[in-house]
Amino acid sequence: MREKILYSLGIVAALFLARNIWKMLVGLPDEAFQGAIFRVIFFHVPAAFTCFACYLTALIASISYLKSKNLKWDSLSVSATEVGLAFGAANLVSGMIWARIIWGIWWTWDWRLTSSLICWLLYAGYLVLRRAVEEPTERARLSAVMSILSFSVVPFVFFSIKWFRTQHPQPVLYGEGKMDSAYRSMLYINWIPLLMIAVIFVAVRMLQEKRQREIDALRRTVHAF
Amino acid sequence: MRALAVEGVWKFYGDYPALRDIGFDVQPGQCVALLGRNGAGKTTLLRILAGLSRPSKGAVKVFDKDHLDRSARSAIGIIGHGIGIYDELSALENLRLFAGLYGLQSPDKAAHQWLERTGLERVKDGLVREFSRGMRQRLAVARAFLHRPQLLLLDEPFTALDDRAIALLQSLLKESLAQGSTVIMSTHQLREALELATHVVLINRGKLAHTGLRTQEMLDDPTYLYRTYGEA
Amino acid sequence: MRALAVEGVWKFYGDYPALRDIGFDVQPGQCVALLGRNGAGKTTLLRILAGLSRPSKGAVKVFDKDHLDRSARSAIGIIGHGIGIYDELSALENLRLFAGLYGLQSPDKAAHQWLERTGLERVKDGLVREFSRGMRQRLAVARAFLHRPQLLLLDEPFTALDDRAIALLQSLLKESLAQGSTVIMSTHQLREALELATHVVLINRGKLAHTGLRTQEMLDDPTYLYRTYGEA
Amino acid sequence: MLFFRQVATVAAKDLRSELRTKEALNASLSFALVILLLFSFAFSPTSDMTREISGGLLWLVFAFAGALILNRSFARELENDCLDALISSPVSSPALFLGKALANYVLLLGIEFVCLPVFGVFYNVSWAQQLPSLALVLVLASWGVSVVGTVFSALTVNMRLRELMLPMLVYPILIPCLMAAMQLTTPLLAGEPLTGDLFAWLRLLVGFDIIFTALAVVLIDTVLIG
Amino acid sequence: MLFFRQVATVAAKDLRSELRTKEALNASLSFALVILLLFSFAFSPTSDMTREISGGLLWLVFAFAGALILNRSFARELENDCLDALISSPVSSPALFLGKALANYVLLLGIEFVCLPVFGVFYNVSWAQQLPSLALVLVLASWGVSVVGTVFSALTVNMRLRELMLPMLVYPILIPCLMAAMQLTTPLLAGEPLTGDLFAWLRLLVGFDIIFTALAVVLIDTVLIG
Ligand code: HEM
Ligand SMILES: Nc1ncnc2c1ncn2[C@@H]1O[C@H](COP(=O)(O)OP(=O)(O)OP(=O)(O)O)[C@@H](O)[C@H]1O
Ligand SMILES: Nc1ncnc2c1ncn2[C@@H]1O[C@H](COP(=O)(O)OP(=O)(O)OP(=O)(O)O)[C@@H](O)[C@H]1O
Ligand SMILES: [Mg+2]
Ligand SMILES: [Mg+2]
Repeated sequence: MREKILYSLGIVAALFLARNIWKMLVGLPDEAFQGAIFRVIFFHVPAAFTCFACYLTALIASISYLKSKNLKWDSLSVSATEVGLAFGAANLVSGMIWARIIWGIWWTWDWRLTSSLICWLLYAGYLVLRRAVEEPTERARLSAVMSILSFSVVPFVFFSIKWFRTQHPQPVLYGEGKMDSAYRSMLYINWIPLLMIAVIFVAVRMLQEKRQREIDALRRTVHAF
Repeated sequence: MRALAVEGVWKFYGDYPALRDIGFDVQPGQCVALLGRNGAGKTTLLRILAGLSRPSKGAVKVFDKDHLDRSARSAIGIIGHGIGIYDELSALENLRLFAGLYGLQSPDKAAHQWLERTGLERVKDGLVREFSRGMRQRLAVARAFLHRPQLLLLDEPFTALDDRAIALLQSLLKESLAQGSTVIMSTHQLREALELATHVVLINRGKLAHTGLRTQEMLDDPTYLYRTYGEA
Repeated sequence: MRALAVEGVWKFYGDYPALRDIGFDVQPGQCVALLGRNGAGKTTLLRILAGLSRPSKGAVKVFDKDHLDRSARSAIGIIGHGIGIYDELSALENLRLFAGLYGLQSPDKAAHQWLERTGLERVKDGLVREFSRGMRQRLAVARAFLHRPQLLLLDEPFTALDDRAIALLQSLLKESLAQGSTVIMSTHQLREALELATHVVLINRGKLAHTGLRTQEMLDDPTYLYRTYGEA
Repeated sequence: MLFFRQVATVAAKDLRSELRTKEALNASLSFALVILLLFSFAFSPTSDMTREISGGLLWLVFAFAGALILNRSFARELENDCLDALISSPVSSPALFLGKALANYVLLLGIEFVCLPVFGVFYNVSWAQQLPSLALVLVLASWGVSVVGTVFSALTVNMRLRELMLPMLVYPILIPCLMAAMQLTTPLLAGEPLTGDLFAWLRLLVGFDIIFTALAVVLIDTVLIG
Repeated sequence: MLFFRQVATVAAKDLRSELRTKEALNASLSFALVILLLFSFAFSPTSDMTREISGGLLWLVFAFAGALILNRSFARELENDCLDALISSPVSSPALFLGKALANYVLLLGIEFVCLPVFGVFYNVSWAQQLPSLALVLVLASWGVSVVGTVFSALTVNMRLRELMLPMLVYPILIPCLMAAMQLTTPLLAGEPLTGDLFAWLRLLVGFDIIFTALAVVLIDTVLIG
């Protein structure tokens, strides 16, 4: 039942995304300065926001785990972090492609870019840390702490363009950057399917985690004399 | 007042329950032998009692206070697998350190007193690193008894000790039992443990299998317990 | 041919002689209990016999070959404090690895055979990390017996094992003794050791204090040995 | 009151056992020298370039050498199960943590004050021109490093790959702190005073210290008692 | 023949247990990324400067990340006293050593081949212009690092400050090797072919490899059997 709902949601999200892409390619004109590549922004920015949303979810789940000691929160935390990493990677890669075309280089040690990368590495570290702890409860506890500590970098990513002079465009959504309203609404609208996809992934990963726990418990009983 | 009250304690490692609804009381002055086969959950239980680990469910009360409470902790003395003593400090420094941490009135006096009682007075300024195994074990005992704990938790204290070291430990334990302390010890060396114990708690795969007085039958044949209350 | 010949072995840690002129012979088929108080030098001696450490003076011969010789090593099986098994590999992979290192003709067959004999056949593909203590101990035994060693060296094999695990180990040892292997084991659990032993070697602060047959007196009262040959 | 006495006792114990053997201290000092050397090979710095990167270089060395000290901090307690003895005593986890962080802090500062003159000699930098400001930066940034490092030392102490985990996890979190320290140190080493722009970095350092000290004190109990 | 089979068995075991968990691999990869990041802050490389120091930067990263792998090499055997089981088996010490060195070598090369493209992207270096020569340098220098690192891993495995001792001892010895690798890598990354002067460095690398492999094989028995 749950799987069916997830799959149908997935189909809806995919259709929505297809519609958006169609609109983007056909409905919207090229941007004046950057040309066709500008359309990357419709993925670049929503991916970043989705990624932050995932990290926030992981933070909340981690705190909840420490409060309730219920391993469900732990699975939510890993799942959200993994999906967040995927969207973080999407943001980084789309940004890099964009940078290659607009700036002519793949990467520059600009604060926004760098802090995004740090953040990505930290959460990747979270996953590495999880592998180093055998026992599930201890793993959940320690990685919850790690998740809480990691989140402290997220505001840094967010505000880095405010605090430092950067090459990265200024935020258009809340800051000094400017953007045509047609582009802007496209940005928002494209965020919806991405967020849906993230939610579906998280749900699927949580199911997997649950199965994995069940399998582990079974295997333990087999392996215990 | 009960020295120790274990109330419906569960401990999960992941989904695997290492302790399942353990509950028993210990009155002051009792000496409890905590028995069970490999992997029964003895160490897990003792670590919870010592406040080194939190139960997943249930509560542990030490002299009617929560076991993680500061005053409960000052009433507890532990000897685990490791000796809990710093190799780079001298015997005296080690004891003074723990006396300080336990907030004793006169750390120095307590330290010297226990050095004397364990026969380490003459090497008190020697670094622990240079001590032999027997001396280290004595120091561990001194550390555990230093603050006159009312509840002693010992995890396999006789393991890998020779006859003399066992005799020393047994005599110290007897003495502090006589002074009204409570002792809980896990072990596989049934003979040594049962000689001392007044009560027995048997755990079987995380479940309480038997709790009661130590009887003569057990002394005569240590495997009696496993045969009667354990699994085939 | 002697299974083992220890000739005037000394071992110094710095200036401290942990072993002083130890010398004794062991004939094939004997089961020797290596006894001594804490710090007597049992582990030091066993490590030298196993080729893990070189004597400072003296020589050790295993079946008339130097103990560091390759063919001497293939004749030896050891069980130390650790199990000597890799946590990240499966039970089968572990045994196959050691079978390979020992140059057995058919590593796979030997591995399977010993998995079966120790009752681990059904979990052969499980990672050792997930095994319980009893199962790990079995695997360690399988590893040590895999290449049919003629000389088994065991350092405190009964420590921290429960009654069932001890029984298993004892039965395996008995069997391999019956097949003509030689066993040398150190232990503080005199009762378990003396039941099995045919001979006794007692070390006292690095010096050989007694070597000879195990007698009935020792069985009746394990402390007899220390009282008779040990120091006050 | 008791709390601070306990903090002091723990810190004194750590410092005493470290100063008795001086093992970690010696090792990380010589490690620091070795990487100073490695860097000078790797970048064969001209005086111009050195001027530009001196702060970065110095803090990299501190970060690498510091990780070794921090790694030891809780690992030191494992040897004889001393950590169990400490936790089962009536010392609260925050007191234990702050004591250890304090000891690490002192050791770290010690290493830094030895490395500075050496660095000055190797790279021909007259580092003492702005000593008070430089000291301020060292004091603030080292506290950040100690606090974060000590938390992670506690977090990783029972892990299988402790010595690998600590640096991997700790450096990314430290980057804001190290970055600020680098940015501040470079001009200070060049003899320029602290001015306008640099105060922003100083604020970042202070903020970092406060936030992570608070987070650490809140979380440490969870980390230590499973 | 038996010798080589044993070497292969030992190497296969190490690789298998590492690849099963990928712990050390993951950790040292992300550590490599983190220090790439740290360096970029510390030196905020302009494109000119990057060109000059790229070789140095890269080899520093390899050296630091490699130390983590090497540290694990013998430490991995400690967990269940596996080292005793290995040594008491009829495998000769040199075979054991070469097997482990080989496994480390493969892991190290793996890390290097992942780091290179990342480095290229981050520092905007087109590194693939002289691929065969670059591969040659990597192959030669990494063998030197593996051999020396594995010896020291064995030497320090039973020390109290293992994780501290290894880097402290190993880097100074590795300096000739790293130096040569750096000097060779910088021009190769810039797209210049190997010419006259550089062959001297290449010879140094080969000499280093041969000498230390020989020394290691001769000395390892003493190191392992006390
Ligand atoms: C690898 C490189 C890049 C990374 C990691 C990156 C990261 C981010 C992140 C995290 C955000 C969303 C957060 C926020 O809006 O505050 C963002 C937004 C944005 N990025 Fe990037 N970016 C990269 C490259 C680029 C490039 C090359 C461009 C264009 C030349 C660009 C243009 C934008 C724009 C216009 C926004 C929207 C800002 C807003 O509306 O708030 N980014 N980027
Ligand atoms: N850190 C851990 N992670 C996972 N499982 C654990 C952990 N510690 C203990 N267990 C499991 O909990 C159970 C109880 O273990 P415990 O160590 O308490 O047994 P014990 O009675 O002390 O055994 P022994 O007599 O062998 O010391 C065992 O099945 C063990 O595998
Ligand atoms: N690595 C070492 N460095 C210095 N001294 C050592 C070392 N190993 C052992 N010793 C010393 O050598 C002597 C013999 O130690 P050994 O471990 O062999 O005793 P043992 O008979 O096995 O004792 P136990 O019954 O406690 O295991 C002891 O005095 C010990 O302190
Ligand atoms: Mg136990
Ligand atoms: Mg011994």
